Amino acid sequence: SNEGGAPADSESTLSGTLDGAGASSQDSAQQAWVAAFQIENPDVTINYEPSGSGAGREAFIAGGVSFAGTDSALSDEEIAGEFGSCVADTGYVQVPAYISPIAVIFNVEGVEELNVDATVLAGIFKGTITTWDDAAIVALNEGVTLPSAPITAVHRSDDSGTTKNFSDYLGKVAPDVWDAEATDTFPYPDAKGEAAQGTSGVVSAVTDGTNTIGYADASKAGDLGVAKLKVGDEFVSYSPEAAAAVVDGSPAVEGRDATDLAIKLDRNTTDPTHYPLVLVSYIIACQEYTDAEVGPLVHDYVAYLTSEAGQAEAASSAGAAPLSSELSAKVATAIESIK
Amino acid sequence: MRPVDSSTVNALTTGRLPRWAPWVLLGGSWIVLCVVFGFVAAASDSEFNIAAALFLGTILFDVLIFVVAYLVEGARQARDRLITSLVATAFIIALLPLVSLISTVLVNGLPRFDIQFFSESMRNVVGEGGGALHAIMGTLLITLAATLISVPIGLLTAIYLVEYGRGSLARAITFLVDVMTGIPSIVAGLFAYAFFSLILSDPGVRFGLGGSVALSLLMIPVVVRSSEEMLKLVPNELREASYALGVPKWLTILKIVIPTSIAGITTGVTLAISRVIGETAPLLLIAGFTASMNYNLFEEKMMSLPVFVYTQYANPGTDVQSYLDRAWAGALALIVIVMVLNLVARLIAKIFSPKLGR
Amino acid sequence: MTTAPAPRAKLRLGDRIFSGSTVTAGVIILVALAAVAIFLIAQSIPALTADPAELKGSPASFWAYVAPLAFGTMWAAALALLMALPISIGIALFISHYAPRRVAQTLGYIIDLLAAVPSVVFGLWGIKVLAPAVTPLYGWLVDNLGWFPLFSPPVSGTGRTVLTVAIVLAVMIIPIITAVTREVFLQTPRLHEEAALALGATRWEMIQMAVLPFGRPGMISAAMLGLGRALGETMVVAMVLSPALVITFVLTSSSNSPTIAGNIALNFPEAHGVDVNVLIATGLILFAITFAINSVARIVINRRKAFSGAN
Amino acid sequence: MSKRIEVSDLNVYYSKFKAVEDVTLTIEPRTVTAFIGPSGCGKSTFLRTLNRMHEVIPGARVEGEVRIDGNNLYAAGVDPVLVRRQVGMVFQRPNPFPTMSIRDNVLAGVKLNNRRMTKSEGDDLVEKSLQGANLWKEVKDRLALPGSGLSGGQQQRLCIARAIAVSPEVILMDEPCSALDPISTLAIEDLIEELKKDYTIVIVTHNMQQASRVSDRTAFFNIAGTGAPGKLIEFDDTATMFSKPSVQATEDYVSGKFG
Amino acid sequence: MSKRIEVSDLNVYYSKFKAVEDVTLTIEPRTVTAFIGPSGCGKSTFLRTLNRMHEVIPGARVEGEVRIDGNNLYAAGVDPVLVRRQVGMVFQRPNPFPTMSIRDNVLAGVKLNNRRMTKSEGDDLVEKSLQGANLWKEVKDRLALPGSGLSGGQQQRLCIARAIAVSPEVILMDEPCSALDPISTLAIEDLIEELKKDYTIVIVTHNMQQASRVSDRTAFFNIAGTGAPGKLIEFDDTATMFSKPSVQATEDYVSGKFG
Ligand SMILES: Nc1ncnc2c1ncn2[C@@H]1O[C@H](COP(=O)(O)OP(=O)(O)OP(=O)(O)O)[C@@H](O)[C@H]1O
Ligand SMILES: Nc1ncnc2c1ncn2[C@@H]1O[C@H](COP(=O)(O)OP(=O)(O)OP(=O)(O)O)[C@@H](O)[C@H]1O
Ligand SMILES: [Mg+2]
Ligand SMILES: [Mg+2]
Ligand SMILES: O=P([O-])([O-])[O-]
Repeated sequence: SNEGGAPADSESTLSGTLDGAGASSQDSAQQAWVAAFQIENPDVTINYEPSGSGAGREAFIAGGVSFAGTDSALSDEEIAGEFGSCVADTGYVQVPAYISPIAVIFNVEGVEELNVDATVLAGIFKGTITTWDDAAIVALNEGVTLPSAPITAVHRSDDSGTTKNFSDYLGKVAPDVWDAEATDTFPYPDAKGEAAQGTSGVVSAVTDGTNTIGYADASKAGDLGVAKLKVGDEFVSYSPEAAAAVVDGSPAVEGRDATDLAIKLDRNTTDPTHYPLVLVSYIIACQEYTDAEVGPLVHDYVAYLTSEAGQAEAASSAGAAPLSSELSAKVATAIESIK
Repeated sequence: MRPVDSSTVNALTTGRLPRWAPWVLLGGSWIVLCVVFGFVAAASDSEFNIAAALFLGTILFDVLIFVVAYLVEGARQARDRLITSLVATAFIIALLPLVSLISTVLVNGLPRFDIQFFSESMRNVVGEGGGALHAIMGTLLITLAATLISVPIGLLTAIYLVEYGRGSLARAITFLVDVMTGIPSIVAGLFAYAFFSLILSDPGVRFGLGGSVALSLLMIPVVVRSSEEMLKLVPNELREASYALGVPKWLTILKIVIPTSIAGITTGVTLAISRVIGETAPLLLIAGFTASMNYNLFEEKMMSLPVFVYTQYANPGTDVQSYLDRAWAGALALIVIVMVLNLVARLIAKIFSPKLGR
Repeated sequence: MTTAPAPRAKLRLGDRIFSGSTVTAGVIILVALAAVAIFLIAQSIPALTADPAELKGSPASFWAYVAPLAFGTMWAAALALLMALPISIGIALFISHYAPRRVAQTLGYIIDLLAAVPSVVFGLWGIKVLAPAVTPLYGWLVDNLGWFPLFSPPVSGTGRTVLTVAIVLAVMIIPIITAVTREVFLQTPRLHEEAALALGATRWEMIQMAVLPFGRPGMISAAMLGLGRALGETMVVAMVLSPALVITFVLTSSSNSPTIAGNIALNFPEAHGVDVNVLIATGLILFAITFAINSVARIVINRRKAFSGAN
Repeated sequence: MSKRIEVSDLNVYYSKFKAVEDVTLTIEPRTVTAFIGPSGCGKSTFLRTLNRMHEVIPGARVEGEVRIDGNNLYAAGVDPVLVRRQVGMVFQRPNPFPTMSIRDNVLAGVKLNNRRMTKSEGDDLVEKSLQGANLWKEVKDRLALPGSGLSGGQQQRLCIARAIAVSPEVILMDEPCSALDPISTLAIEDLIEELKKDYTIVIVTHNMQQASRVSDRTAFFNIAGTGAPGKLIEFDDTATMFSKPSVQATEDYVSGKFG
Repeated sequence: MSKRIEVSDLNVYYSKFKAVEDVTLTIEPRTVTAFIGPSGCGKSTFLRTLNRMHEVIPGARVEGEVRIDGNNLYAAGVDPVLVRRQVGMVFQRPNPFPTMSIRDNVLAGVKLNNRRMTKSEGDDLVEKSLQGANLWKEVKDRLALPGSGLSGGQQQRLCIARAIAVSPEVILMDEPCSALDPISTLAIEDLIEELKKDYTIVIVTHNMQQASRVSDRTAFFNIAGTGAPGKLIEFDDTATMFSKPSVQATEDYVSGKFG
């Protein structure tokens, strides 16, 4: 059986249970990390509950979990308060751990390749562009015959970090059309689009439907057509490198400690090696824990998952874009402060 | 005396369709519609849809039989025949989804319906492999606990209603059991969550017994109702026979009434179990989900089979297909468990039921 | 023969304990329901009193948020009932009065089998099999009957509409309604069936005269039982329906009114803060709707009591 | 109306069990014939074969012939529905349709064939049938109320009114008074006396005094023991049957030596 | 065993409805008393008040006194359970416990009251009771089989065996033969003849011949009409009741003029 059963050659001295909660976007990566980490350290059990970024941050602040995963960095008010699990007046750590490109997937009869830009995407998902042969789309796709069929635009029906980042991107790049704030909930609930539950719901709605388009974590795109996104003057398709590149190229959020690596994503980049429709998910932890046994566990676990091996694991099992070596080094320094 | 030669016309006969007529008509309608669909399919290059052909053929038959019977047998008999065929049509309509569902589950579920599926949990499994042992154990434990809560309460309440209950308390309980039957399962889950998060003051409370409590809310009214029916079926003569022997009421209930109705009660309980064992929503809220084994109902999240199916479908990793395969295998396992429970119920009813009559 | 002493009553401890425990069990049910109501209400109050701006999606008010949910819940359930009821009554009659006894039993088992299928499995089936299968049909309906308000365009490209959900719900409640109606049909007093037949009624006329009137209260409660299940069904709706926060009767479009139960399942996992209270409050409203519908049914049944078969 | 019934060599079976064996008898028009005999001897079973009502019971079947004015009830192509319109039946326990008003109960059978009956035709028929069943005076003010609100005896007369409303030619009655009190019983007995003018009546009764009061001819059935088939032992004028029956068992039975 | 029963001024009510009015009679030990009368006149109702079995029916209650050897059954503090152990009852339809074997059925009254007895004591009691009910020979080889496998008459005798196994002093029987065929009826009648040596027996019957065959004394009940209470009309030696009753209604009833 796969339960327990320490490999005889394990040298690990770590033991104990570690609870985390937060972003569901990280869930498959966390599963892979937890599995790998538990195999290395058989006496350790890690539970990561994908209860959502907001719930994760809340639980961390209340001291319910030892670390949290979140798609949105801690806000200034949250930083100003106390963290339940941390020794009073000690700092916290916030590092990017999971970078994932969001793919725009489509299933249109007779169309193999599709180019879009933020304005067109915003129009489609807001419901102002309703047919495939709309002039705005045709203009971006020379030489492609687009059907005059109605567009079925599929968005998430549940709350999700994917939606928030998608919405954030459109709001920053095409603010004229996309006039909504970025939230986990799809902002135009009465649009004519189609709603589906979870990434898998979106993918299967796009796959099984006709003349559909949707957005989903790139790793789940499968055999579906993936649209190229206009960045600068070129159309780029998503790739882990391009996703990592935009993160690298983005400035840090101002006024934060050295252990807080929150990033202000540069959605408006014009560099064609960047893919700005990307989701960055962070890990939040304490620098010093009131329960002294937890510190080393968190340290080792977070160190592992941001290490090269951990990022490779996430790339293969969750389709994530690995942190660049530059960013990795900063992260490693920040993590050293966890005791 | 031998009256009237039987060759003279019998005044009691009417026009009557021969026995084979309906069957021939039905077959004929099916063939005609299949041919029509065949032509349409050939002409428009689309797929030949046998289900639709048979369905429309049945409808054609319903019309034909009415017309033919009207002409031969008269209006009343025609109406009788029409209803007969409509009623049979209803049955066929209900069968279509069942067949489709069972075949889909079998086709998709069998690839992973293997030993590994029943001997491993999902701990440390990413992508292929793994199994649902933790979910099966969780389902069994949670359901067992729910049964242990519901059966005593439900059965005793039923006894109260049938044997003791008079007046306003009985009426109130009957009414509330009615209300309880209508509790949506998600509301039961919400209640369990609200209740335990308040008394344990833990906003993220998730544990197996909470799931059992939620399921009990759904199970109790079913147990009360079915036991009540079964207790009512015990003939009063048996109670009277027992009273007339100078046996006190409680012994009469324990030793005559319950043994006589035990088969029905057990069947009812088993059916109540199969009613709740497939519940997903309340367990999602209060029992949570996990990849690891957990034998402790009192703490930590506990996986259950329906939640397993749901999460495998809803949160797949990169290797989507192996998650889907596990979801379907879980669905198949769930159906098998419920079917086995149903069969057990029938068997119990057969074995325990008192041998009445000769 | 000596005169036996007058038999004196003992305090029968067994009787006391036994009847006491049955009463206790009944009272536990009372308490449990009271607890359900109290906890749901207590947890709902923050949602009702919160500033609407704090609520997710900033609706005009809590009630503006709930209205489409409540509508969608009833609409989907009503559609399901509309489809399931005639079919169930047909099947029940088939089993009770048409099929030969041996065959009827097997048929009963087969229908019961449907009841044994858990709702997640129906959800999977609905999304993977039914929705793709009905998509062309919806296209045809909207192309040809688009003038009819229920089928007004645009058509859903994926088949995940309220009609699909209602079909799955109908399939799910057919066995429930069938089981109850079959029982009441079987209980029609032979006395009344024979009275009809002896007057020279055909089988259908006998059913009209004796079986259906006798079974009417039973049919109503069966329908309510089925409706209750359809109102509260969660997973199928969450998995299959494409919801939008609107009120619409259209059967074939991508925008469908959400249902309360489905909405809770979709949003509860990531809900925190007052959003949890909002969801619990919608759950309370679902409970109230189910309760109201059941009560109406009970009143209908009671009003016809003088003419029912109960005497 | 009213017809001759000729039964020849009739056997009745419940699946494999032979309940009634080899009955041959002829019932004349406009007579009252009583069937008597101990419990389980097949009186009800036999009675039901006279209008094919036994077919309602799964597994029940007959061998032999029953002719009503020469027409064999069991010939091929005979419609049992038509048979039952000509041969009405009244049961042991009064069974008015509980969901119908008194008026609708009376018209229940008639409406089957003649859906478009005018209100006044209906009124006439209701009055005539209820008069015929001696019930008109008691219920004429509450025709719209449910039939189940009447007393047992009134309900039974309502059932008789319902049966005669379809103008049958024969009326079969299976212990019509056994669930009624003495007063109601008398009312029914009086009614039978009157109905006899128009109908052929066959009545099963446990009560030998009742048989001797109401019937012209009496048939005595008996069984050898549990599991044995019932047989027709003797069939004769009622007066003869009760004064000097030709078979010893009949004498023992009517004099109360057993049963 | 066997006791004198004295009933004085007894009224029985079902809720508000007075079913039996003002009955006063005395039943001597070791006699067979028959209750006769038309349907609904309250025979069963009255019989049940003799061992408080009417209390099982919701709303049923009595006014008046029933004394068994001087002890009033309805005095304050009397335990009905103890009354019923002294006054046994046999019902219209045989009702052996379907879940129990023949042996367990006989011992039911003893065992259900948690009285401990050894296997051999049990065997003795089973044999004695079944002998007493004239059933031993027929069932001694299948004591372990379910009681419901017996014929109706055997079942009824099993019920009698079950009743006498708890050694009551009075046995009440409510139409014990009405569901049985003539052969079984004879067997029960013979049995009553024997039981009379040890027990006081009260039997309700519809069958006047049966009353005259088995009973020493006969009570005739009658009712004025539906809704009126039943009354005791006459109570006398059976021979007198059937030859020269002092009340006209009795004569009418026993001679079959009504009922
Ligand atoms: N539905 C049935 N299935 C099988 N056997 C039956 C059925 N109805 C009656 N019998 C059997 O047929 C025989 C005759 O029964 P029937 O009811 O005709 O007697 P009866 O003379 O009318 O008796 P009673 O006076 O009690 O009404 C009995 O042995 C009875 O057990
Ligand atoms: N449980 C009851 N509730 C109300 N009324 C009852 C009940 N049982 C009997 N009665 C009424 O009491 C009266 C006497 O009934 P009872 O059964 O004692 O008559 P009976 O002489 O035994 O008749 P039968 O010969 O038919 O058995 C009847 O009017 C009857 O309707
Ligand atoms: Mg009979
Ligand atoms: Mg009685
Ligand atoms: O991974 P999600 O946050 O989009 O569910």
